Amino acid sequence: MSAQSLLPARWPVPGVFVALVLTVAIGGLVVAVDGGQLFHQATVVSLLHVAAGLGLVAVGQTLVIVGGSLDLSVAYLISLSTLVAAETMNGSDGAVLPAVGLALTVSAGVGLLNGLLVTRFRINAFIATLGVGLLLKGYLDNGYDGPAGVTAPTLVRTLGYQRIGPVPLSFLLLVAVTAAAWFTLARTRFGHHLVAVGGDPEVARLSGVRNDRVLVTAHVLCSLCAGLAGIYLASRLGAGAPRVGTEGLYDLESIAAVVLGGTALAGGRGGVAGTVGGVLLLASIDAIFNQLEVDAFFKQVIRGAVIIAAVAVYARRALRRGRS
Amino acid sequence: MMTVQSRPLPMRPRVRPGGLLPILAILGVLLVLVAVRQPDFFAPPSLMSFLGRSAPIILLAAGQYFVIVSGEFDLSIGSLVTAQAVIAARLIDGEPARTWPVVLLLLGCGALVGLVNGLITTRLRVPSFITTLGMFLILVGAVYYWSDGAPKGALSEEFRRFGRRAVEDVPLLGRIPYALLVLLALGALAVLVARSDFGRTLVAVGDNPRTAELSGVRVWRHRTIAFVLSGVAAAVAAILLGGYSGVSFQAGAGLEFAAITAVVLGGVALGGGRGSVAGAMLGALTLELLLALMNFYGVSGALRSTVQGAIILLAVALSASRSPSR
Amino acid sequence: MADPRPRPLLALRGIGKSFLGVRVLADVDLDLGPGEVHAVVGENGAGKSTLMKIVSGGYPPDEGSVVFNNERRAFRGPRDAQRAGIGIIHQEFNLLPERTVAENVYLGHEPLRRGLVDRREMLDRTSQLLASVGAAALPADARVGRLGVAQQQIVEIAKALALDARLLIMDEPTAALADHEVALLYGLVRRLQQRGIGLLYVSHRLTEVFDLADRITVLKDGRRVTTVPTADTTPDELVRHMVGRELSSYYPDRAAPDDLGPVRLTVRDGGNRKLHGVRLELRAGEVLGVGGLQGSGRSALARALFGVAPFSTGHVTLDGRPVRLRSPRAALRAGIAYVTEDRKGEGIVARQSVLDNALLASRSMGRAWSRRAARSVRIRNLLAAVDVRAAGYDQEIRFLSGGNQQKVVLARWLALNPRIVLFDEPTRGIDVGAKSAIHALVRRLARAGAAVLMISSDLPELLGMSDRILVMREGRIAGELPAGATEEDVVALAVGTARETVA
Amino acid sequence: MAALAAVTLLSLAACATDEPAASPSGSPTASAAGTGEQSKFFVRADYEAELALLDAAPTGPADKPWEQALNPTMVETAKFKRRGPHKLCFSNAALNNPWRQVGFKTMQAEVEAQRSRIREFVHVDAEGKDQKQIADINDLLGKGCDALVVSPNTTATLTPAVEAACKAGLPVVVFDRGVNTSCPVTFINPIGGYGFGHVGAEFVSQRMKRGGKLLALRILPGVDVLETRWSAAKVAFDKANVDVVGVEFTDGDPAKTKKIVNDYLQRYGTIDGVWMDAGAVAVAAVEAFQDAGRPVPPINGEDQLDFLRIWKQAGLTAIAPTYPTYQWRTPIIAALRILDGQPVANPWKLPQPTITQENLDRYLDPDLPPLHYAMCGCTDLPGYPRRWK
Repeated sequence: MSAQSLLPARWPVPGVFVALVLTVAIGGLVVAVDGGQLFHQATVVSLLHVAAGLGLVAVGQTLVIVGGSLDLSVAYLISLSTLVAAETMNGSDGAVLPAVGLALTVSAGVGLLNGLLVTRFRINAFIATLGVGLLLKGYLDNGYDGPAGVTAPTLVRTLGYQRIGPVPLSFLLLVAVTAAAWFTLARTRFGHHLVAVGGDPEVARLSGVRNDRVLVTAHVLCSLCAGLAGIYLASRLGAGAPRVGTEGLYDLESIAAVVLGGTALAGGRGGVAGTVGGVLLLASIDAIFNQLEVDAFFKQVIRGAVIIAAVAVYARRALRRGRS
Repeated sequence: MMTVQSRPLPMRPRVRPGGLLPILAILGVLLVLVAVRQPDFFAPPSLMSFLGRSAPIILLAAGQYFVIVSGEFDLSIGSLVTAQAVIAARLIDGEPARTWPVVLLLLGCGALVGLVNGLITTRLRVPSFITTLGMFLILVGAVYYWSDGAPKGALSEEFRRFGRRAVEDVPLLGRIPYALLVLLALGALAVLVARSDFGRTLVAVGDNPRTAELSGVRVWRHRTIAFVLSGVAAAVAAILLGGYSGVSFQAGAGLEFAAITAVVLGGVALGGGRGSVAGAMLGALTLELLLALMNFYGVSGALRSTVQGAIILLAVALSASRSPSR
Repeated sequence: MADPRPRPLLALRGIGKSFLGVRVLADVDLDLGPGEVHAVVGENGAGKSTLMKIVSGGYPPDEGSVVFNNERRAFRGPRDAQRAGIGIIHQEFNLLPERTVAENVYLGHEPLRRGLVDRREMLDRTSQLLASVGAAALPADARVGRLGVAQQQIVEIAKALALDARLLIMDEPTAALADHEVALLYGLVRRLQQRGIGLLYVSHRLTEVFDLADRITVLKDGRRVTTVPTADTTPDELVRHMVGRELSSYYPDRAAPDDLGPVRLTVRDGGNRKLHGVRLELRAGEVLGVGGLQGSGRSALARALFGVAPFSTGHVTLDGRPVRLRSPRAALRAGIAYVTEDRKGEGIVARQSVLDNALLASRSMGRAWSRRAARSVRIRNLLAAVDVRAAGYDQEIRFLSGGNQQKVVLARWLALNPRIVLFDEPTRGIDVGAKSAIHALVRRLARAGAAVLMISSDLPELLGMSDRILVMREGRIAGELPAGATEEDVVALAVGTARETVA
Repeated sequence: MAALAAVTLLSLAACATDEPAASPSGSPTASAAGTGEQSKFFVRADYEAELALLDAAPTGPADKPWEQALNPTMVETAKFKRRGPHKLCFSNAALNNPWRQVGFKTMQAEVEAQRSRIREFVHVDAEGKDQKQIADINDLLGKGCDALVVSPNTTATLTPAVEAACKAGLPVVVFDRGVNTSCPVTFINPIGGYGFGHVGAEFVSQRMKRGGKLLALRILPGVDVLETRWSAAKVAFDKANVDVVGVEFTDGDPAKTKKIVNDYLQRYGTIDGVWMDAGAVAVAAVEAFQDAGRPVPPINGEDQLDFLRIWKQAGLTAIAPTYPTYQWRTPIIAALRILDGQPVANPWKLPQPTITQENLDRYLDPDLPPLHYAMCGCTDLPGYPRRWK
């Protein structure tokens, strides 16, 4: 697993990769017995596409969660970003750059708003981002009857559908974003400060970290990731879609992926590599159940149980480590 | 606040963080706005029916209060309400005789889900956000799975009475919805529980679990009980809501966020340790009044979430800015 | 007052500060030269911490000026002050348990190379720093959460040193240190002095102040009472300045032989992960002191007796009957109360009222529908009896001074009529005036027939208060000393240079 | 302070809407009746075509509306001819509402009825996610399906995926919602949203008190099927000069519906007509009038049994346009015909019957659950009625 080499050497391999390998192995076996094929190219491509969308959001979500915050507005922001991008492009290849720029700018603006509400106005992140989500929802509901805009054909062809072997371009984008986020956390002052703010805001503040600025930046980065996910979805769908974020449950699923990846919900511990593992795990479960034609509702039950169980395992580990 | 008043304070009157003043002020303004637009809202029959229909969310907020003040979250209540309504319809299937057994069963189910949430959170040390998020997925998935994606059966008229009917011909007030009676009884009970030793120590648990543990509080037990209370509140809300509007998969959708928002509006601190159950219930009432107000003022359906979001952010920001820095 | 040094490193003039209309500092002047150790002493609530926060950029002053390095400064935050060369070591650990030593030491000013954090450089420099404070064995890439308390303190000091500070503020730096570590700190302070670093030293321990400081400033009620060269004053005089009256006797009388009751608690062969073969007897009416170095098992003993980290082996009897103390609740039921060392983390419930804090144990241990009115009256009487000073009993406890918080905690336990009370550093971080009040309360408790076990790092307190002293070392009871023992006796047992006197 | 801000916000928001009651009806624009701006989804040509289809006579067996077609144009399918039994694959947008559940069960029953000809039936549920459905279709292409049936989650966004499927060479049948491409062999759906919205709106506006107040209850904004229904209704209301006092979204939540109706009753004193874009909360709306002790005004619902029952029981003045669930049978039939090389209609427009006072009794099936859709055309299928219970 390439993500593994990204881990700082002193941390153990997050359990999520073990779980991922086991899931894929057992799932592949069961699917094979069932007469199917999990590692069929089409299946793998589909899996990686699903992972790319959720992954981009979840990597951003990791940054705010590591910083001790949370973003529940991402689902609406993703929809908004698809619309901004697709409407600006309106089918013209020439408008790709301005469209991407505008979508990311709008996203950064929403992130800034989230960040300021959390830091300057001292609103709990849960409520603040929920409120911002409602603001965006109102805007989307009021302004859009349905899909709008047309994504530039080049973007659809490349980011939306291009792949190298079984690996879609979008997944490579996710890998690149993940690597950048990992690098940011491990090798920049901002990253060190973010982990510190999440670990103990008071300690960070007294050590001279500008907590507010760090958290606002994290929120902006998270929103940028959501915006990027929106641009990807716009390329995938060929248009802007006002409900794609909420239908995809990107808010809760991204948080689930983050905690599956071993990041502490309270902040201060974790990383993006684990998150990608979490995303792949969720996508694999999806793919396996798809192959077995398991009822979608039953799948949801399993998913809920897996999330709880995984975090329980992490909690046990943390407890043991705390005792040692 | 519910602390027993000690000797009068020599200092200027303080707006205590977590006190009822801010939420009362907001509620007051909304009432004035209603009065300006729709004076007959305050006529007894319409006021009674408004209070009756607000009962479920107020009770959910009361249940959520106990969980939040102890430092946890319950994101599963919305799905629990849906699940309960669907289960009730399928089990009763129009048979009046099954009403009471099913009501008892629902209360039991609510308590059981709360117990599971509580035990996973306290004993397995899974953050409650995750526990109840997982429970949310499990409940929604399970109830859809069990009912093949569409609710089946029907609620009996006896069952629906609690949420839909009223005591008629009451002097002065006209009619009092059963839901309002349930609300008054359980609301009073919630205040009593919050003021009891359990309720007071629960706040201490939310504030500082270590100290509470070392003072002989069984922290895990308190928190688990809080989840059970929330589960039972969800069961009652499901009975009232199912009665009010019949069975549907939408019965509980989004109620967890509504309840948490209401609790926060009511001055309860997320993360625990501060706030009152009365505030939480008033917060829910405010939220319901806001929705009615938007109906009265004809705020466009699509814009409502924006108005709601902005008002919540403003209210919370202003009350947060008043509390002293740590 | 004439300034003895031509160019002070720090000059405070007319500093004033108010919170919510309450004046906490007024017209405070202070000078500090390079290489000088300037101690700031005063009761809790005298304004020391606020003054230190103003110097280190935690708060802006309402009035007055801060001149640092001949430049008038208005710091916008701790970071600003750090950049200017002012470092601060806090009383409580300011470390991230999930991060490495190096990451903690360089938090906020990580060394960069081409804009990125230079991990190697960070580790190297951290190792050098640790070596320079005599802790070369501490690995720079260890996770801080795995370190012991004393090691964490060293990281804390290294963290302040890493700032290249020209002025270092130490707020009760020895509070968590064992005695041999205190000696290490003394050496460090001297070394810093030689480098020309100015030190502001806040401490309640007058011994340290007299050992280290060149000058001493006394604060009282937010005002400066006096600034004197150390050589020109005595501890008694300082205390007089601090409290405004002379304390004739620091400690109440010890128990007379007939005050002692029957044996209340015995432990035989008590052991767990941190304790080995503990054997002790505790009598009604006595104050049993427990001394020893940090980490010698003193707190572990209290925690075992209170069921927080119970004994896994051995036998405990209470009034002759065997008991199993598996949880705090079980201990409380058996009549044991525990005043913890970490008041903020384990003693109080910060955002609840004084009354709620005092009622906490009664509520958790009481029956569901006990008579609340009577209980409330009783608690009020207790709070009055221990002389809690608050704007009202519904005031949030976090706004009270440390001493008053401790009294509320005491009232909480007194309400349960405990038969055994365990005190763990009962007067840490508490001002002199409140200290003697607590001492008096401890003795009163023993007189009333309770058995008291008191852990203290403050040797005069330990010697002054105890009827007997147990000294612990490496999880075992190293020996027992009678009343009237000397500091040397305790230290000798604690570090293992003396033979055990009593089995 | 917060309150002040709340006042400002509310008044601002109120201004942003087209203040319905206050504006005089003399204005020539369409929004005069309080119906707001016309939806982006409104395409006049389609609207007129659908309205014309409402009166068209279908071809095909009279007792099997799911095999009938309106004004069919046949396409050749000889190149898809294959020997059976076949493997059919179905990419489903979602199963998250009773309409889709009833429809899917009907489809499964149809598959069972044709068991001799279908070797395998693969069903993948996209759970309402565009992104997942695109992946699902892509995934199905690798599975050796003989034909692919798609019920798209969203028209515009699923187009590229469906195009990719066409390119893979297998016959594609799209139903319910369409896609913006002509590459599928056929697109099956009933007349559509304009027809639905128009029938309901015309009935209500004719039966309600002249000059009375009408409340429009919609489920969600931004769902294409629902948008077309509303836009046709809007045209009808504007033409009849109906005073539409409110257009509200219910989220399909009966509790919210009752609250809205209640508040509107209070605000306007009476509501003389109710139009709904879907039947999900029709019963809740009726109950709101009953609970307030008011007569239930002319109203439209859908063919869900709970509405039909309350209609019968309370003697409502009502109508139920349908979006028949029997259309779920047709794609299987079409796919098999295509694999036989028989020509099929494209587009395959199915008739869209309306339940009225006259034929109401025919659809009141006492055995089936309240949320069952009566227009399922499933009585002759294997497993009836147990399968739908």
